Amino acid sequence: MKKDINQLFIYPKTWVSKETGDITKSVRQWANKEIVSRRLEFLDDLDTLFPKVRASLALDIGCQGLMFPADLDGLGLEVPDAAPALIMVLKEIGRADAGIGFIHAMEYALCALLTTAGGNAFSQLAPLFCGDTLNSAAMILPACGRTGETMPLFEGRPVAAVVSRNGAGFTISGWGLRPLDLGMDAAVFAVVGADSDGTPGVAVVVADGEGVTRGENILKTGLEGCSNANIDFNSVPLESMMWFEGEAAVRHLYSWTNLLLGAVSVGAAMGCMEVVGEWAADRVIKGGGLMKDNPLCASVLAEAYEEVALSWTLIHHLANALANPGEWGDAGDLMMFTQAQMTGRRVQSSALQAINKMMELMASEGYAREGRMEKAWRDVKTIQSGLCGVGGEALIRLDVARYVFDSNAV
Amino acid sequence: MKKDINQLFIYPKTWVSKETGDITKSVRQWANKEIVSRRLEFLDDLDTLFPKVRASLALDIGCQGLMFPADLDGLGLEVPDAAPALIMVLKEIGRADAGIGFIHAMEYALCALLTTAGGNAFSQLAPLFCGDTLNSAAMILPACGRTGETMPLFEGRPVAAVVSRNGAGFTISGWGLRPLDLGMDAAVFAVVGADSDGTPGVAVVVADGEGVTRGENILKTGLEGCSNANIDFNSVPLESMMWFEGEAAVRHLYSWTNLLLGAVSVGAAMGCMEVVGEWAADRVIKGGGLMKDNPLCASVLAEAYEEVALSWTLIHHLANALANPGEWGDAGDLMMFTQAQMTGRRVQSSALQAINKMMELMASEGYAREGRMEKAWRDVKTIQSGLCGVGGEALIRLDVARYVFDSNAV
Amino acid sequence: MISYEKMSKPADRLSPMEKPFRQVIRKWTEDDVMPYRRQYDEDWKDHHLIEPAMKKLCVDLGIQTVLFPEELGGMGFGSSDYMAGLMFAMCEEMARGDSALALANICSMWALCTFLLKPNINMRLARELAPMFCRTDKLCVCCQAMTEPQGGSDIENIDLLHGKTIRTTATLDGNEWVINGHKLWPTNSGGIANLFGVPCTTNPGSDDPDDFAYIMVPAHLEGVKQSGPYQKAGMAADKNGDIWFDNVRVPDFYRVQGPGKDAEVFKGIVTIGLLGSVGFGMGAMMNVYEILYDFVNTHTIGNRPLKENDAVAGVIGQIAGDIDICRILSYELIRLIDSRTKVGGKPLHSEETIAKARNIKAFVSDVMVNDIGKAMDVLGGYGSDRAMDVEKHWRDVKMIQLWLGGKQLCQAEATRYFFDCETI
Amino acid sequence: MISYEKMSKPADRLSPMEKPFRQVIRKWTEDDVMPYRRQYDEDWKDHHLIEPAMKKLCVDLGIQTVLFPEELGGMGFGSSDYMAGLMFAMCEEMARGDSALALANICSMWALCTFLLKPNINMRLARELAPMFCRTDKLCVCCQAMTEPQGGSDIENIDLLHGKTIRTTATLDGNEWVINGHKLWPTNSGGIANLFGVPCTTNPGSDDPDDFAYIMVPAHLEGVKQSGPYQKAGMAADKNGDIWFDNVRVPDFYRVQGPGKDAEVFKGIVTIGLLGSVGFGMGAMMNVYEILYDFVNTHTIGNRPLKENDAVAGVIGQIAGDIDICRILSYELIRLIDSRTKVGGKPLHSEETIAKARNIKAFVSDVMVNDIGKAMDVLGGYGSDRAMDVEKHWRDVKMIQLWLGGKQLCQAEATRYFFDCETI
Repeated sequence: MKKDINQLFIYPKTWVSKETGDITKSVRQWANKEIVSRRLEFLDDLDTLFPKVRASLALDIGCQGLMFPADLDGLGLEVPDAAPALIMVLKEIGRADAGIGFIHAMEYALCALLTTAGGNAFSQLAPLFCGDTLNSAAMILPACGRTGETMPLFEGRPVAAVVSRNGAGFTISGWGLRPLDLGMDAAVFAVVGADSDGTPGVAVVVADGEGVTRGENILKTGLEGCSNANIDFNSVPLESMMWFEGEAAVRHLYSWTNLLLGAVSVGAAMGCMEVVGEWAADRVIKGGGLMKDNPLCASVLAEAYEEVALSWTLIHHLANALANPGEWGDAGDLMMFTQAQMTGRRVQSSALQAINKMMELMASEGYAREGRMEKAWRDVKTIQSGLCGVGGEALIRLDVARYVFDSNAV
Repeated sequence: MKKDINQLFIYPKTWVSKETGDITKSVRQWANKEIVSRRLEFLDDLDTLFPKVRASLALDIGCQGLMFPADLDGLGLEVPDAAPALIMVLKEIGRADAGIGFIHAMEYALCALLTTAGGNAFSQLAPLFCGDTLNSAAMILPACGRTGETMPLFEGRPVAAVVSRNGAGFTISGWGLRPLDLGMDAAVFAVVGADSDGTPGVAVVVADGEGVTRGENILKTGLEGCSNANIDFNSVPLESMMWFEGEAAVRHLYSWTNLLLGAVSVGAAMGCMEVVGEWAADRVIKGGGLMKDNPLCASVLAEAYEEVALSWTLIHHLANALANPGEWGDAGDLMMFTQAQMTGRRVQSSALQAINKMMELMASEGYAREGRMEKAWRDVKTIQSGLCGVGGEALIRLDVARYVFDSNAV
Repeated sequence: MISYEKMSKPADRLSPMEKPFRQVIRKWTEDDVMPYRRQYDEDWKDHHLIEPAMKKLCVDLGIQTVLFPEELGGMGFGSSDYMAGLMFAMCEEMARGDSALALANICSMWALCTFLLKPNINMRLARELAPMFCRTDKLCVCCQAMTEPQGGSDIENIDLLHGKTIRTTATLDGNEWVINGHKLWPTNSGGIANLFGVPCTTNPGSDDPDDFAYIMVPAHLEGVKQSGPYQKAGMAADKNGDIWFDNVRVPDFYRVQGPGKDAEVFKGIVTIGLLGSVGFGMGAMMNVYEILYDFVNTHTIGNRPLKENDAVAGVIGQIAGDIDICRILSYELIRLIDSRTKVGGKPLHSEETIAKARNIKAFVSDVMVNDIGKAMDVLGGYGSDRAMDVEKHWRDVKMIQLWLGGKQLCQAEATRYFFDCETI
Repeated sequence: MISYEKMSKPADRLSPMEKPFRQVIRKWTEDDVMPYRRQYDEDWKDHHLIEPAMKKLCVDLGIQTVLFPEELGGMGFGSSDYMAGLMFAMCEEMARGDSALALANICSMWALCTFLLKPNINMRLARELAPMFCRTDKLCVCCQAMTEPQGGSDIENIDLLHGKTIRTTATLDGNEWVINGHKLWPTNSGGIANLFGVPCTTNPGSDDPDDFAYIMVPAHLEGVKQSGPYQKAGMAADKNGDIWFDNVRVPDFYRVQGPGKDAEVFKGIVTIGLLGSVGFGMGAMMNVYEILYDFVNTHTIGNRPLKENDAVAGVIGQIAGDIDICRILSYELIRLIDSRTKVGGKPLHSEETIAKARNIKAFVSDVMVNDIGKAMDVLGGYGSDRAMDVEKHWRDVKMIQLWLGGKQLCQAEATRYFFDCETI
């Protein structure tokens, strides 16, 4: 493409600080150097290159530990203020590789939750994320039950992990729990569980101790480089500060996850746009004339761009709202949860839709590894369907209807 | 609905000034008092009530002449800064009646153009808009040619009006020109024409003189209260300052029109949301249980809300970009024209989609006048299809592709 | 080739009568409807223009007799193997001109389907009511008075609710039924009906199908009251209003089939209503396609005909393609209905037939609403101009999408069948 | 009832052989494909698992012979009135297990359609090539080598470009054709083909249909070179690679029909390719429906089965309803093809047949991509789990949507027919 992709998507420039600009720039340089400029090489040798490339982002630039306080050797980005910065960073990572983007989004969503508990929680996890080894966090959200069972619910969604009081702390138990991804890799789990009253909350479980069992490697659609597995927790002890009690904590986790994964998927779609832009400027069709100059193909390109551009706007908008809890509420409030669920669903769906359209223009190249597009398609689908949760988009609609129309539908 | 509709759609509160809040509030009071609280009465006696209700908004509150300088007896809102204020006002009007909203949007888009020419242009038109009579402006955009003709083009769209130099000024000619609406009513026309080189620009024609002929009243889908007619200009003289030369002027007109009509249609959709919200909270279905509590109906409500909410976000975002031309460019620049076309299309289409969904829930009541929804549906469709221009949404896609992908497709 | 003849018409499913029959209706549409239809919107209350067109079709061309057996002066469609195909052809041809007028004409036959379609022909009732329709020079308008104020589409949702919510009652008093209740919104109400078909209950609150009754009620009887018509977004030729039955007495054999069977034929005529809906939508789409064909051939963008711009071509090609797909689905729906008494066929009230008919109707409805909307867009500022005749179809087909329980009920009935749901 | 038997199957259009034939294929799918399919993704390069399944079907069950005349040891489908119906049934049943494997099997017959389908059966060539397929215990894989590096889907767009952009050449030298050129991406390339069908030109740059040639080229000949397979997002059982023809010589009668006629049969097999595409998509959708049926019956949200939540029910009902609509359209496409030699039928290469087939294929493609995506969503985090067998179909059907010129060419061909375009 002739135009710089960074000049094609508008957003309120006042929302992006100088510091954000700087870190965004260094992530973009990493992306261009390590992946975008040699994407085929990256894809052909993913097993080797993924951890290597990831390390240079996470450890050298410091994107792992980005949100840990500076005195714990993190980069000290604090939420909610840093929301606009986080989406810029994740967009850049997602543009390079949605798998690496996903890993960071999981960590940042966990950190956003830790913020609500104050400094001690960060101290506990800093050795994992602010050292010189790669580590990741996984998230276990409510999923589904089996016919006949009765389970505690979060907004209609069955919660399978059980948290019980145990002296000054708690224990958590649950079997066959399915993380969004990273179940095999993660050092820490953010787990939606329910207490003995059936009230949901979020438990942050460090996976180094006894009682945590990982199942077999799960083969899946996308997010290569991340390995997933079912998790069993067998009365794993949990310090008091690591149990974030109440539905607001769960909503908080969902709100930030929607924001952060939204930025990753939009970034992935932007990466595809560069690929298809090149293709359309080079490919001759209908016996003469470039693809980009054919009105039908051009209008498909425009449709794809529109989905990406509008998604990016929505993500900025949500980031700004989360960054200013005084305006419409905090990430744990029902209003912001509703907005985040709605925006998150829309953005994932639009990003996927955009990539689908771009693939149509690439034809078989859209489908072949060498076309440099199909991985983003699989990655975004994996993120999108996982984020829906069992029941699919319908459940998110019901979240919205309950808040906006005072519906009692579950 | 239990919740206040004004608390359900988030936007950055810092974008809305105290003054904007005040005028928005008085428009909302007008809307509630004159239309929303007695909508059936308004609909049943539209011919009588439309001009009356319109006058209380336009003349008593001063929404006619809103953008004229204070020293000409206007309220002095200046663009581009006032963009966020204009959308708040038009949303409130649109919520009450999209026809009245349309009339004001047409005037404001004209005023935005006049701003680029400085004060004298306003002086000329102030007697029409800042006095105590109702007046309106119509807009004639490029449409289509007949097979075999060759015509000047604006971004591929045939321009039928011809502007010729005549001494110090110009004359404009054109036959059978079709305004978006208001052809029968308008005191002033903003007409896209082409000069002798075929370069498009915008002529502002005061329709009081010789050479302006209005055709028969055109029966149409919506926007009752506005009367349309084809227009002939037979060498109508045009002062120099009323010819806005060059494509940038045309783009400027499109950009603002997209913004302003977008706010009207979003407002109309919000009005429908209140209606369907009431309906769903009252209607018993499936032999028991309220419609709002049925998950399928609730998810349709949520879909409708989502379309409206995201549209409102997009309109705010566009308003902010237009209000800050230093960030991404001015309304006449290609970048902003592209964004405005894209956003305008999306917002109209989403607003219509939302109303369509809401009608589905209302069943026959959605279709009957007494259901208080079908007028907004017809109004928004009239605005939406008119704004597409001949060729439909495909042409707007091509605008986008030309800018973003350097496509040469027309 | 006339453009709309390009649409699919599966040769293996056409009655030999279909072509000549279509031609008769087509002539009426082109001569008696199209030249006047732009004025219908203003004629919604009085039907000065609409009633003569209806009379010409129903009486002069004899269309009000089609379902009655030949021996009673009818055309015998009720026992034809091609009933659905011919009814569909009629709906489509008429709706090409005006779907509301098509609706008024067809709905006049709708209630009659409860006792004039094989295998459920009730000859005694046919003989009783035939003189109103056959061998007469008077227009006879019939109205299926289904919906009730409180229930919305509950009454169509008979598989789930079994008529439990119906409030219109029928009480047997000697050899007469006494009817009481309030119905609203049916086509051909608003003051013009001569005969009503009335779904009601012999035991309010019961969900026993035996308690569901379907009774024919002549409009001139004492205790029948009709309101004037409502104003709507379109469909001016279709009058809708309220009907009140206040101790109206009819002979006992005016109940069309009897306990149990009434509920079945009622479910069955919902299927017929879905066929009609699809036919009206098809007619509207065919006409939109013709108009669009002409417009994109004669108007330009970028100084080339609209149809030669690849991007516009993509949109109009999709519209035409969608119409063709709906045409194909229509003939499958016809097959479902016309095979009802054949080996392998299912009765009109079978769960499978209803689910599939619902599904096709919902699909066609969504397509027509979307695609006619897109066709308006291709016409830009001319799209909303009544003189182009596209926007009227856009207004009309929305009504088709909404009636008979709308999209949500269609989805529910399809889901119930395909996933064996119990509470949906 | 097995859930997928609920989908429409128009009784009036079924061959008496269809049911037993489906049963044979179904058994193969359930025994030889479904238990192994989760491992296919890793088998993309070697086909350790895939080739034995292919061999069992093609050789042991004799499927590689189906098109050949019975006197040559084939099953004679090429001259059957139900060819399309049976081919479709085969595609669907196989693709229920794995659409790539279905593709590999079916594509092996695709090129043969240029000379084995009535009314264009070339007996001399049939006799010549039959021994590779019939009365043998060897798997014979055939490959239609269509696409060229520069042109993308231009070659399928033969109505607009008339083969003008084809660069693979055939030069007659005595009684032999000498073939030179480079093809890429076809199914059954990547090293496994025994025989190629090669569209080429006898006069590069010409748009005279007489200069278009379709020539069968055995893979073992000197000058034929195949690359290894590409890696793709799915469809592992389908190998795609490059093929180079470097002065390859074949007897002159390996040209399937001759000048003019070659272009016609080539256009005709595009129609067959569209039928196959629809069949693969249908098979994938049928399987997704089965899996979804089970999932929503056994899993809960809000402590009720998913299927009993009205909002989820709306989504899954729409998915099932869409599948039923695609099934109906499939049988119309079958009718179009199987009536090609009947009164009122059109040849496979007619503008109408191609446009309508394109339209149906484009529609079904969009539905399958969207709806299988939605089915994944209903499974939430389990949707992307290979063990659920839904995501593989999601990956596979995208490919079906993209091939044969993708959606844009489908739209263009439909528009050209419906609006009589000249440059589209």
